[in-house]
Amino acid sequence: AGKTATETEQDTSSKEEVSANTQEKALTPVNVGYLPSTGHSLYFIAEGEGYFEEAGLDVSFSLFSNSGEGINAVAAGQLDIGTFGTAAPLKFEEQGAEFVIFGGQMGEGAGIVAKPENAEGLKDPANFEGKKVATVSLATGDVVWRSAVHDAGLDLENDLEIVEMQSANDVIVAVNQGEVDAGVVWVPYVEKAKQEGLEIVAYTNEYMEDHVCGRIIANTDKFKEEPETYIAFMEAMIKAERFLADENNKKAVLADVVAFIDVDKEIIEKDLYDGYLVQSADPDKNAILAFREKMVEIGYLAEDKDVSGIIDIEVYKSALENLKAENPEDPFYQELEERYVEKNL
Amino acid sequence: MSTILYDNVSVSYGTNEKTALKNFNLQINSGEIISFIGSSGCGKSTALNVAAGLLTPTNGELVVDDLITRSPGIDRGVVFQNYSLFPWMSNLDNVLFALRQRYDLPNKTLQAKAADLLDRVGISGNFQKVYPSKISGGMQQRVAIARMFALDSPIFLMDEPFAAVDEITRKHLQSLLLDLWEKEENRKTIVMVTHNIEEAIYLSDRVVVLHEGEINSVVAIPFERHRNRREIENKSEYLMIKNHLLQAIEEKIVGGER
Amino acid sequence: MSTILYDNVSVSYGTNEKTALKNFNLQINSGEIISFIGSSGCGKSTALNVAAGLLTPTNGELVVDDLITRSPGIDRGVVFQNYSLFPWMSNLDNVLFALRQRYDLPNKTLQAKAADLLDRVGISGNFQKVYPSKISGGMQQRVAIARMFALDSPIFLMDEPFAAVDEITRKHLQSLLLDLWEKEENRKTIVMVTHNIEEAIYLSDRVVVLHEGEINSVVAIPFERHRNRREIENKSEYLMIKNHLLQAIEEKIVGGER
Amino acid sequence: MATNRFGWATGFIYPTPEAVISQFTQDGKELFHHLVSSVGLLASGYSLAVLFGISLGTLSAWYRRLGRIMNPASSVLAPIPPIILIPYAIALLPSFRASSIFIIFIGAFWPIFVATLNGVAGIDRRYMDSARTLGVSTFTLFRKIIFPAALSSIFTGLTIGMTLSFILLTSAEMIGANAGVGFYIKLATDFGNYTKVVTGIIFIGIFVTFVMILLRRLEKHFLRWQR
Amino acid sequence: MATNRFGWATGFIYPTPEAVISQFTQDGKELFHHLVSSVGLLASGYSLAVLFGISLGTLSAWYRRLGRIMNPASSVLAPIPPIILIPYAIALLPSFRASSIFIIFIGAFWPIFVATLNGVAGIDRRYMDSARTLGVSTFTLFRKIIFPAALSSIFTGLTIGMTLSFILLTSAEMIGANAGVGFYIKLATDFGNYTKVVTGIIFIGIFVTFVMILLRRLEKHFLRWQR
Ligand SMILES: Nc1ncnc2c1ncn2[C@@H]1O[C@H](COP(=O)(O)OP(=O)(O)OP(=O)(O)O)[C@@H](O)[C@H]1O
Ligand SMILES: Nc1ncnc2c1ncn2[C@@H]1O[C@H](COP(=O)(O)OP(=O)(O)OP(=O)(O)O)[C@@H](O)[C@H]1O
Ligand SMILES: [Mg+2]
Ligand SMILES: [Mg+2]
Repeated sequence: AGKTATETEQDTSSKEEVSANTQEKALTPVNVGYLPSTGHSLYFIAEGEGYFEEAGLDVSFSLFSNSGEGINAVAAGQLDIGTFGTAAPLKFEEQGAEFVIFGGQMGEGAGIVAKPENAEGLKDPANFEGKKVATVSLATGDVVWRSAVHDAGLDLENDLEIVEMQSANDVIVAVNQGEVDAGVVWVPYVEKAKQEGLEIVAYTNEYMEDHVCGRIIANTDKFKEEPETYIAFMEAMIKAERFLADENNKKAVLADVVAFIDVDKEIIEKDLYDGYLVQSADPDKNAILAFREKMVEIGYLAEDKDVSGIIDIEVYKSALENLKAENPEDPFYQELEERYVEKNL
Repeated sequence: MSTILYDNVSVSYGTNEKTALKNFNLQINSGEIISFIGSSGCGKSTALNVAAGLLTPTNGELVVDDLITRSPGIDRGVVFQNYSLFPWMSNLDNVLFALRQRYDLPNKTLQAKAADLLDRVGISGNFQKVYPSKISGGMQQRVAIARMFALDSPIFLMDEPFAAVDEITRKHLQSLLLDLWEKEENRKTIVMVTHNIEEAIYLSDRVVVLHEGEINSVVAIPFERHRNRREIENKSEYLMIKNHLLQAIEEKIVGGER
Repeated sequence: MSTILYDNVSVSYGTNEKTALKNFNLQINSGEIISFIGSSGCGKSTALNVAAGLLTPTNGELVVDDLITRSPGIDRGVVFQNYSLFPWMSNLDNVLFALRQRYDLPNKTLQAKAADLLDRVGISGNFQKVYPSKISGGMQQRVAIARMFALDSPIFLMDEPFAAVDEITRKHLQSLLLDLWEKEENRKTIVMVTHNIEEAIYLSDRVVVLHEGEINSVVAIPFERHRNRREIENKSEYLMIKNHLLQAIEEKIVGGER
Repeated sequence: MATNRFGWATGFIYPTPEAVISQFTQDGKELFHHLVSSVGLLASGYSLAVLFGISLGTLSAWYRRLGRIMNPASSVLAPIPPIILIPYAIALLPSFRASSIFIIFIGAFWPIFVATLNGVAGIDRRYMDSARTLGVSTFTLFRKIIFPAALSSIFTGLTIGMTLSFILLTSAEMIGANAGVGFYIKLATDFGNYTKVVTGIIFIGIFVTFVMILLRRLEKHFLRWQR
Repeated sequence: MATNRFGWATGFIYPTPEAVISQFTQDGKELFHHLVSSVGLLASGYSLAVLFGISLGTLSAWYRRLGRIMNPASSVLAPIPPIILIPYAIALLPSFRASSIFIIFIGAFWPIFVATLNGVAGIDRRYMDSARTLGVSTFTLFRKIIFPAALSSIFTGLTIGMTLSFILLTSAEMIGANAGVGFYIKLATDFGNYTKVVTGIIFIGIFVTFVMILLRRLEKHFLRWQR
């Protein structure tokens, strides 16, 4: 893979460390669950660039297509770590599922699509009144859009018709067939919708700035027992974020991602570099809490309680500190530190 | 006019298997009663099924009324060796089903006709309304006979029609068949398989003895019609014919294999 | 010792239906040959199935060897009216299956025994290896008889065992049965249903005439064993017995309904 | 919450009986409303499946040529997960409702088709011979001989098809629906509310039991000649 | 893109044959790799279903008491969508692989169970009588009489169960798997790559056709006595 000169240097030095380590101690096995989404690219980059191995972890990935199943697997201890959206974990937490949120993966990246002739008229969320909209409930975009409509003063139950679909794909087909006026989809379907001649009414970050999406969750017991494993994990994730941030690494990034989700490279490129998808390892606690409030407002959650207890921001912090200690000069880590303060404290 | 001609018919059931019927030639005239007799497995049912159109000859042709025929038809009523009633229809419905194939009459009329036919073979009352599985073997066989009568075709093909009934009932059914046959102007052509030599002699114009798929001999029965059972049994030819037939069957004992 | 006692047995098939067997009392001694005769539907098969343990009496008891018995057992071999071979086993395997139930011998030995039994009833060569559906009705019946012989139980129960075979084969099978019976020190108890009065007389010690589920009469056959067919047919009692039996059946003609 | 390696950490997926009962009393009315919607869907989809399954199954067993087309076709088409067919259904059918019905239909169709085909192909040829000598018309043959003779096998297909149509209710009712027991269950699953999931399952289970009893009665009635 | 009222508006779900062929040549090797993984899963789940389906079906038909438990149980349990069982499988079974196998198993189990039960219950009593007079042991009775007599119906169940296990492949292989044809298809669905979806479907369809031909051969062999 094409790596920059500095990267390669760093690589070799840390690799030596690792091999020294492995002689004493084998790599720690970690089971990680993910959804088939370009939004989970930090995993793929960290794996592809060998950051997990550097951190002394032997990561095996398991794919899920349903958030609920993944969250259950984490709660049951079959997975150590997983990323399954934001709304679903918050909902499952309310139902009694046990896990810890300790990192971030992606944000934004969803949009409302409609036929070109309808798109313009729907720019204002208030105009959804009397419309029929297809959505997949509990998708991040679904939550953000609903709260936008709610904030615009519409009653979600009576002022418009919301119909449930099984997948983003079905939503596009339904919009295209004119069965519904608009639909809520996410990457890579936003792109797909455009190709099919639909127009983007709005990206969800236009409704809610910097909203979070995939959060990294962990099995509670394991998290408490072996914090060092999780710190190591987050180190790798932060390195991946750094690698992704450098557009020079585009080729390598695409190769890393494609190894996991075999889609058109063009789509990956658009998703990762076109700016409507945020990829950050920061847990972004404040945004999670804000997101949760929205879920309460639109009736997805019953109770406006404080879930700070299951959000861990220390592991991420330790990881960031470790990295910074290794590379005190790196401006990237400094930026992240500032971001951490802003988003979590 | 309802003639049957076996024109050099051969039948073998599989490519490897023995030929069940070999160069079988037989001309059956209209209004004639013919019996097939012979040892078990000699090809009697096979020959009858060819006439019914249920078996297509491997070689040769079946000709019915001067037409080469390879399928069954309403012109030939059949009583099978295993009765073959439809188990999901009551006995009455089995007969009714055949009647409907023949007559386009109101249901009431046909129902009465069916009941009458069953009465005649001794299946009456509640036994008409039950399923075939609820009556004895001999009773089922009688329902099958009634069904054939119901179809009233010009040709009757019967495979051991009276094998499962006692001697008294058997004689009654024989008389019933002959009555029916004699009454009609256009007499039916009847081909039957039987194991009972006396029955063959009493009923038939000619008795065909089969042996390993071939015709061993054809014996014409000289007694005049309207036959009387007692009378012909006392005739001098009777015993001769009977012994001749017995010997013809006996040629090789038991299925022709030992 | 293999006695059968019908102790006031009644059987009705459904609550609404006529009683098929009414207060049936019969003591069958060990080593005796008994025939049931009677008009079609009179209850012969019902009586036999009670003895087999396949029908539980609605009233009364079946007693086999002084034990009240309500289920079938390997002590009673059965030939059914409809043969009831297993269609998924070859003819040989059908017989072999019964042999395995009786003997714990090496496969080779049993195989040879099965082949021999089939040979004896005239099913030989390739016919042993094919499925029952590939042989004629009479041949199937003979396989069923061979299967019962294979089980070699002290009691044989046979429902019209020779009905589907020609007269020659029938006689051969009758002799086979008697040979087997006479040879043994502990003679088998044999109960059979038949429509053939001559057969009943030739084979039986006593003939039981049934009528509408009841015993009409029991006729002892006075001829000494090792019987010769020709000889007994010429005896003066023979015709008397035959006529008596015929009359007993005839009392009501055709199934007892008209 | 007790944690052990058997995964009881996920205690929330095992609701207590009390919770289920209280959920049921709470949602009872709503559930009946959902049921009405589901029954309409099921009835339409299932009866279409019965119609086409039995007739195509019979014809495929009867006309060799059709069988030669249907056999490979069924091998390729039957294993397609109905969920994958959803976008095509939405695109090609005039309404969401029609798509939902189609999903139910396709699920129930294959079992009925296969069972009918096997049933007809396995009819004792003695009945066929018997019928042929009576000179019956093809229509009568199908109606009076083939159909009753294959009925036992057809009922196996009807039972399995019925089960499948219920299984697919959750998928079918996620096509632009906003009512139905499947909708209720699927939404509860997505929301991790297993008390509702179990309540819904038990509710539909009770309903299915009634339908199955009905089907078995029907079977007993039509196959009374077999006993 | 042509738009008409027949719904061809959504062009991306209708890949051209050329696209599918080129996809196939491109992914051929990968698909075979996926197939190997799927076959392992299917074989395990299906053979478990065959084992339990046939034995429980037979026993439920035979022992009335078991039947009285299994009949209502099957009414309530069978219509549960396997997808809803996934969380329970994940929580209770030791590995994702085991959960995947369970999903395949449960899908194939019910048809085999129902068909076996109906088949055994419908056995001609003459065979049973015949067997009973031969004094056979219960084990021999099951193996040599009941099983062959019900085999035609069992094969109906095996065929439908096989179809269902293929249908469930996509669900089963989305439980923490990273290979398999179902995985390939579902992933392609999630990414809206319908050229791949159709390629995968056709690929598995061809495979199913082979398996079905095998099953039919087996059926012909075991039921050769019927013809
Ligand atoms: N399974 C059944 N269900 C109801 N009734 C039956 C059943 N089997 C026989 N019957 C009735 O019981 C009576 C006696 O029948 P059974 O079979 O014993 O007669 P059978 O003497 O053997 O006659 P056949 O000589 O015709 O075989 C008949 O009236 C018959 O209709
Ligand atoms: N379906 C079949 N398949 C193969 N061979 C058969 C079939 N039916 C009959 N055969 C064979 O053809 C020959 C003639 O059989 P067929 O049934 O015509 O005899 P049959 O004279 O009617 O005997 P039975 O008096 O015993 O009924 C026999 O050797 C038999 O084994
Ligand atoms: Mg014959
Ligand atoms: Mg009888």
